[in-house]
Amino acid sequence: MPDNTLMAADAASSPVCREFTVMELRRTGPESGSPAHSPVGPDQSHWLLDLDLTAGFPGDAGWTPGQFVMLRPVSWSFELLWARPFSICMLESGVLRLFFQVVGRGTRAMSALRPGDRVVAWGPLGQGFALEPETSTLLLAGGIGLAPFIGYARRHPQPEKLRLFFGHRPEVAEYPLDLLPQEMPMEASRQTCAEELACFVDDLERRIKEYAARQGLILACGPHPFLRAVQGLAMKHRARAQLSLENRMACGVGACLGCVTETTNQTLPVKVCTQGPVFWAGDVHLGGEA
Amino acid sequence: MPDNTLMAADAASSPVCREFTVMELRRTGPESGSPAHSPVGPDQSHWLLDLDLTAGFPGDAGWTPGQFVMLRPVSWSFELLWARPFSICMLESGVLRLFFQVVGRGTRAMSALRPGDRVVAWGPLGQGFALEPETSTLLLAGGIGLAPFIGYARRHPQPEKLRLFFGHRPEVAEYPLDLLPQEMPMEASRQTCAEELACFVDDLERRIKEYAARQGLILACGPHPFLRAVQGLAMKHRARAQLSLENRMACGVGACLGCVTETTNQTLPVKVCTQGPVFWAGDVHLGGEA
Amino acid sequence: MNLAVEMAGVRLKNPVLTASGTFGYGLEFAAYGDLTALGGIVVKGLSWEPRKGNPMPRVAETPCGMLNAIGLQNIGVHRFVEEKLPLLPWAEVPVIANLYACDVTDFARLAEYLAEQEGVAALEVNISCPNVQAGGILFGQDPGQAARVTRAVKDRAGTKPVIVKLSPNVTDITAVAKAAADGGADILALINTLSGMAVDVRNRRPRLANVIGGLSGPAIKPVGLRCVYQVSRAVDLPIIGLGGIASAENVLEYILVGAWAVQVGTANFLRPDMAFRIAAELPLLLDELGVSSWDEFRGALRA
Amino acid sequence: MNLAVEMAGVRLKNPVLTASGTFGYGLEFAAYGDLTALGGIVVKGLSWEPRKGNPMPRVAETPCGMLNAIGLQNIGVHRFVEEKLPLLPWAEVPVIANLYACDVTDFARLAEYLAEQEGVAALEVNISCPNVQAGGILFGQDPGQAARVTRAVKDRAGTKPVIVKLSPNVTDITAVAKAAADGGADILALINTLSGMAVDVRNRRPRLANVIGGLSGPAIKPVGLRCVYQVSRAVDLPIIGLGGIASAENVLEYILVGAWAVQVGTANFLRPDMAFRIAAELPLLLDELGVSSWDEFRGALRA
Ligand SMILES: Cc1cc2nc3c(=O)[nH]c(=O)nc-3n(C[C@H](O)[C@H](O)[C@H](O)COP(=O)(O)OP(=O)(O)OC[C@H]3O[C@@H](n4cnc5c(N)ncnc54)[C@H](O)[C@@H]3O)c2cc1C
Ligand SMILES: Cc1cc2nc3c(=O)[nH]c(=O)nc-3n(C[C@H](O)[C@H](O)[C@H](O)COP(=O)(O)OP(=O)(O)OC[C@H]3O[C@@H](n4cnc5c(N)ncnc54)[C@H](O)[C@@H]3O)c2cc1C
Ligand SMILES: Cc1cc2nc3c(=O)[nH]c(=O)nc-3n(C[C@H](O)[C@H](O)[C@H](O)COP(=O)(O)O)c2cc1C
Ligand SMILES: Cc1cc2nc3c(=O)[nH]c(=O)nc-3n(C[C@H](O)[C@H](O)[C@H](O)COP(=O)(O)O)c2cc1C
Ligand code: FES
Ligand code: FES
Repeated sequence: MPDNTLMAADAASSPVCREFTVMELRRTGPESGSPAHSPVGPDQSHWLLDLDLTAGFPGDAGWTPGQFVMLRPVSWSFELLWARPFSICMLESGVLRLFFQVVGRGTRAMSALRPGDRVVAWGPLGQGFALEPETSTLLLAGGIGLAPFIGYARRHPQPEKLRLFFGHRPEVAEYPLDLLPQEMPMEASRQTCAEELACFVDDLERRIKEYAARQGLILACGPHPFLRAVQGLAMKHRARAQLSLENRMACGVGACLGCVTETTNQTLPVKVCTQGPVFWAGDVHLGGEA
Repeated sequence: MPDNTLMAADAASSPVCREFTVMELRRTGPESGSPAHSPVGPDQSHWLLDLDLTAGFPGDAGWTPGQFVMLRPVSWSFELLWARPFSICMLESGVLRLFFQVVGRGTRAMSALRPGDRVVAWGPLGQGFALEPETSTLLLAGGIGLAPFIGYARRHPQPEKLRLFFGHRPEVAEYPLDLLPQEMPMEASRQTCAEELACFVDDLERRIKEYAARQGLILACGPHPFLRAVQGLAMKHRARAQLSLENRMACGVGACLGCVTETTNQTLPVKVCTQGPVFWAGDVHLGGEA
Repeated sequence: MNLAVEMAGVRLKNPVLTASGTFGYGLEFAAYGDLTALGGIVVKGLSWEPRKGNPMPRVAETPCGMLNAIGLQNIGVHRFVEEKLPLLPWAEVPVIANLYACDVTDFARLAEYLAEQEGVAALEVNISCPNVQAGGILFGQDPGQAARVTRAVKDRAGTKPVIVKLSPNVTDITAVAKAAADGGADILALINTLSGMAVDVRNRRPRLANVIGGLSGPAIKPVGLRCVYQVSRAVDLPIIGLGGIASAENVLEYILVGAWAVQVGTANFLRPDMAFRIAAELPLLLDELGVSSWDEFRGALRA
Repeated sequence: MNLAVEMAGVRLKNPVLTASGTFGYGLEFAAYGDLTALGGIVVKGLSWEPRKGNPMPRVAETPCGMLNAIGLQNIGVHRFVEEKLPLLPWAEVPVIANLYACDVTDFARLAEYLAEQEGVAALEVNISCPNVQAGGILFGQDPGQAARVTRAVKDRAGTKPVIVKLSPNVTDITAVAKAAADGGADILALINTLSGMAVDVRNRRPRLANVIGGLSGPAIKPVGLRCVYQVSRAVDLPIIGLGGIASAENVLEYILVGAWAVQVGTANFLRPDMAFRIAAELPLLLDELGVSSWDEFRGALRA
């Protein structure tokens, strides 16, 4: 497929770049409810960030779950140079909600945002997940990879066709599972040691095999090793599976070529930010990068 | 005087460097009382910043009015590289109070500090004003140059021996004159145009001449042109006058040699941060730098 | 005031261009602003054949800057001309091609091919690339090589103005600038990135797979300003200044030290509407400062 | 682990030194930490005669960095030896003199005089200075000159190790490094500041009276790391790495790319206890990372 067709497809989702106001920042998990302006929590804390979209972000109609936004608090000035990519978790009634985990300097700084603070954001960006209303669809989420599936499940016309299998290391209370539609069956499984991880991979395989057998759709989002496991199993069982990649991004708009990945069907590396982040499992080479 | 004697004198004031907590940040002037976390006010807003010294800053005994601290909010990380120098306005009962004006990026960022935020500060630094309890002393303050005189007047054993002559461009309500001791006579004069400025300089001359005649002491702090005017008049009338310089400073401790000024009695330029900021008017060359 | 600038026959409606490699092929930014409001668009470096570029990771963040070692991934000059150029509003905004090659012959045929394209307003020669014939030393680090590649491009460029883009990784940038001028350059652009690296002490790996990469962003602005200042006093050619520009004020800093125009690079990543915002803010700032013409302001540093 | 490092006979209890010009004569920082807890102290550049330095302003802040053009104001080597050195705890912490001169003869007599001082552990030669005899080109920008001045110092230095401090403002820093090694250097220190400038568009003035100055601070760390990496692979001498170090992690970055020790420079201005804090944090970080010895970690980049 020539590059410019894809470009045209991007243009269709007509992203915008604007300044938005923070409405609320709320910590999930054991400490949930602690005010946003408390000292930054321990590493790997999880947060829900709500931005006021009344300034005009494309509404519900204009996005696909799996798409993302680039976000950069105005206060970062230049020291943290780049914006950071975050899946659109929810985009409903004038509010853009992101679900993020503190992993480094940027997300730590974000956890200190307060209502009224300004952020620059652009999106919706990239290609979201396939949505086939009538197909049995298995959502495989690893940790913070849950974020796009919240929007996916909420917008799915028949959430009872979905099933979520959720692997996580932090306590389950860190994750806002209450935002998921009641009708969707789900299973959460915590891995804190090597044995539990091995069990989890066995479980994964069983489920992938099952969905492959009945021509279901499998969608996965999570850390790199998780995606590699899903990819391997999906190929083995010839399942129809999509993976959402989390490559490091500087621009988010296809300009820097910093986020690329190798594919099976194109000679040049492709840009994850515009041609992804969602790819069919058979199309993409997952490198060794963590 | 050899350099190391001065160094010994510095050591006597035994400065410390610590992290402190912001207790309160309060805007003075028309908008006074607006909460500290309101969006940053217009340029040149004035603020009182209180730091909690219970972590252990040298107490009242260990400082001289006219000395200063270097202050750097922890949140600055590297983009604003240097700390900024501020006169000690008050240092009483475990609280270090600074009085500052927003003039650039650093002071603007400081005006967004909130209670609980952490700052690094070191001091007390430099040589303060002469204090002669029995001598009639004229305090000449220009604008934010008022800051050190608040502490000076409050610590003076006989404030009735003092007289403050205060020139300012912003409204007088911007300045916390209520912190000055009642016993000290004062006059405030606003300059908003060239004529008023000319009048002000005439007034200055009259007062300097008067204090020169009765062997009084004159202390001045304010913007560079103001100090130049005071210096010129003090020399003309042979008054005993001290000036507090506000040279740009990177380190505040005599290491960078970025803050130097030429003097009449030393061959090498001297460091304003350790040998100043207060100098006798006859000892210092005020360069053309604004 | 009138913001237009004319250099070597290229007319820019304002002096704010975008820098090669930071603005894609231009089209990526069409959603975020009006491309025709820019002074010009310099597209991603083009080689004769498509190039896959370097392995990942290719970018890393550093204090007030970033490192990149993209390795010139690009679709090749032919696909650019066939697929991208027709979609660009080149009749209303000058589109400048950035040429990348590793030997003089390749530079020459790139120039020859691009010289024929109506939509290309000028050729910008990226000489920060290794000369494979000369054992890998960069063209831009040796005055002799810089002159030779400039001459080779200029000879095939027909009526298209030739911009030579200089590397700051040299002992004396004025020597390379003079060599480029002698080679026939019409305009000089500077600076390209500084050579740098970053490492992760936890996994003991370099942050770029290529180990060494190019440093850009606000961190390098002092170096860019110094280079433009030095070159503008040494060489009598119009200069396009760049390196760390992220505001209208930064644009004027470069013009004050002698630049005729500027390019916005890494700052495009801070927000994709950055170049448009800078172009829009520039006239307001000029008004505020009371600048009445470029001729009065350019190089007017009171040093 | 044992933090000590020995290079060319200089024993450091840890690899954290302070950089010349950013730590005064050491005494200025005595109030903020225990000087003897440092790996070493490099004092402000010393010339034969006292020097007044450049006019004001001499320093300017830039994004994540600063510019300086102090112009080597200093009290001269004699007053240093008479007034400062006796007050420094040189028996417990190596005190390194930094030499500044504009011709080879001056370098030689500085070396000869300092070589006799018991309190001086080593001589660091700042070759980022103009050679007046050679028409003003910097010693550090020409391999031949760098070798000559190194040899002149080494010949008079007696038993004192000679550290040559390299400038990054060159096309090929390994060429200058090799020349210094050939000239007899025992240790190399890099990098000195990058040449840069800043201007104020409102008053149209340069932010430094000297117009051009040296860029330092976190902004330049990627350049420093790259230089140390390149030189450590090209020259077989111990290296002291510097440029932008502001944390224990930054120290390890330099050691990972090949440095034996480091100097903390501009970061001393961020808070005067910075070097002490870094020295104190270093063993904790090494523990956390499971590093067992310098020999295992130094240069262990998995590139
Ligand atoms: C399309 C997309 C959607 C995403 N959605 C979400 C989301 O909804 N919620 C969420 O919490 N996170 C999400 N992420 C990941 C998020 O962008 C990163 O966690 C964030 O950029 C880290 O920034 P930082 O400054 O905190 O970390 P840094 O200080 O930049 O890095 C911290 C550590 O994380 C690694 N790292 C940083 N960024 C990435 C990255 N993009 N991929 C892999 N490793 C990285 C670094 O190498 C380092 O080890 C998404 C990423 C992408 C590409
Ligand atoms: C000993 C001393 C005591 C001081 N006490 C006080 C005080 O009590 N209250 C107070 O409000 N201010 C005081 N100042 C001045 C204060 O330090 C500066 O206003 C502050 O550093 C400006 O920082 P900024 O980042 O906001 O401005 P910047 O962005 O750094 O600069 C803004 C503008 O101010 C100029 N500027 C910056 N710093 C200085 C300086 N030190 N001298 C002259 N011009 C400068 C710049 O050139 C620029 O034009 C004092 C300065 C000194 C040296
Ligand atoms: C990701 C990236 C890719 C680049 N690609 C090119 C290129 O293809 N050709 C070129 O001449 N310069 C390229 N550059 C250099 C920029 O055009 C510019 O010279 C440099 O980044 C300095 O400007 P800045 O600080 O504004 O980014 C690239 C820079 C970046 C950050
Ligand atoms: C204010 C200042 C003065 C300096 N003076 C000297 C000097 O006298 N001799 C010298 O060799 N280097 C001098 N340097 C350079 C530093 O020692 C160091 O090489 C450079 O700043 C890079 O390190 P940094 O980024 O950690 O500061 C000076 C640097 C600064 C900022
Ligand atoms: S993030 Fe820049 S091209 Fe994808
Ligand atoms: S501020 Fe550094 S010497 Fe005075």
